[in-house]
Amino acid sequence: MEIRVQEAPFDMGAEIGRFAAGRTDMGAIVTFSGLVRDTDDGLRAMEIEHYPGMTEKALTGIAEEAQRRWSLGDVLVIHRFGALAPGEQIMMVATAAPHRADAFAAAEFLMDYLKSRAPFWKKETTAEGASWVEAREADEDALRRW
Amino acid sequence: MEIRVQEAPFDMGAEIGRFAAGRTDMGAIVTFSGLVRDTDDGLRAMEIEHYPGMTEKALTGIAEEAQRRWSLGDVLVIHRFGALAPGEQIMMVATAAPHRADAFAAAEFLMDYLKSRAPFWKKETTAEGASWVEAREADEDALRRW
Amino acid sequence: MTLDILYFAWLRERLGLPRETVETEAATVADLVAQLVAREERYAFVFGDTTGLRVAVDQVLTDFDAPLSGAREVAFFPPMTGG
Amino acid sequence: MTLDILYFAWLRERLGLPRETVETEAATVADLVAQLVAREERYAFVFGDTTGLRVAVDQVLTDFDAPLSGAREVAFFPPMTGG
Repeated sequence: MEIRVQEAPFDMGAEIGRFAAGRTDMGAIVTFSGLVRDTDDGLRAMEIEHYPGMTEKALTGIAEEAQRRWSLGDVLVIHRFGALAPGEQIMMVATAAPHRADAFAAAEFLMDYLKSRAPFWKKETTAEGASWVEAREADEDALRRW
Repeated sequence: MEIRVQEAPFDMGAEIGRFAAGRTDMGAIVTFSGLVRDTDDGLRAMEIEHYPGMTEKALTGIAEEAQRRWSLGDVLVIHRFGALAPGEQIMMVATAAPHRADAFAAAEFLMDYLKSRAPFWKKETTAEGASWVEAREADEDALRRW
Repeated sequence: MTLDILYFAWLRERLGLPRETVETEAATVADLVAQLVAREERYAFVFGDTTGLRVAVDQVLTDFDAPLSGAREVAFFPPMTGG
Repeated sequence: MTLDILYFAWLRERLGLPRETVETEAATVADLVAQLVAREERYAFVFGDTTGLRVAVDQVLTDFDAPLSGAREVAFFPPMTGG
């Protein structure tokens, strides 16, 4: 299990290649990555704030819960903070499992919990000015399925 | 949309890096990759047979159906045939979407249909000899949820 | 009508051939199977129980009741195991 | 009891400070909030409606009824928007 909270960009392809390399006991690898999306009013920049210390604890707790619930070989979580430009990678999760259903379910679980339970906050700057992204009710609802 | 059926190995990390590069309109990328898994009785080799011509048509049809059902920016499917060793990558799918729910659902749909509706057959060679992998009822059942 | 018939996976191995060309007036896939089975013992073995088999006509998955008029290629194989 | 209090996102911006240290005998998070609100106008604004806020005690997410005995760090913030 690997949890990284970092300001620096990461190379998603390289991370996934490394995560998948040399596994002969896992049949399935699922990855999710979140990218900074351009908004309709022209996103200029995104700033991600987090709670150092709690962030790592929260992500570790979520990953451990995923490992309890599904038969997983490994879990990787990388989440950035600081200033990001449109198209940049914000974060990624990867799960390795003997079977695909476990790998998919665990990756979706990680994302749903990470979204609403890990202490990150996004601030977007557009031509209209800067504003904090509001949490979506759908994200809170998504937790109820687990 | 890109569909590739090939004998040659592929570099999953490089493929995903390329698939994700330069997208500013997509917030979510989900990938699945299937690896040759060592079995309990010691897998020595896997051979994948396919139906040239129909394979490409079937995969294209499945990918087009995914694009009709969900709001997707792009779909990538790569599937190998021929001889593979334990740990090697058999195939991968990638989906890009504005929102993560669409990217996840489409990737799972692609996998469920690809498993049971694309003309590939796996043959495993172990210390016990060679045998064709049997389709699992669970894989057929998985189609019913869509 | 001239049909290319293709076999995959264990069907190909059991029959000892990946494809053959036949002249037939079979109206449906099931008729074609009946003709093949009547022809040689090895076909009877392979097609003994078609419930576990799949068929594609002109590279589109279909079923054993499917009509063959206008068809050029019929393929028989076990359930797929890709992914 | 000495508590470090941390604020994040728009709470931090509205209060104009990321953290502060307070001496308090508050028994619960809600008691602590009441003390802060009584202290200065800007706290009243930020904590006017706590239903939209989240709180962590010693870096574990909890609720406003949570006891503070033994606590060293309390953080207030809006709903998270990671991922």
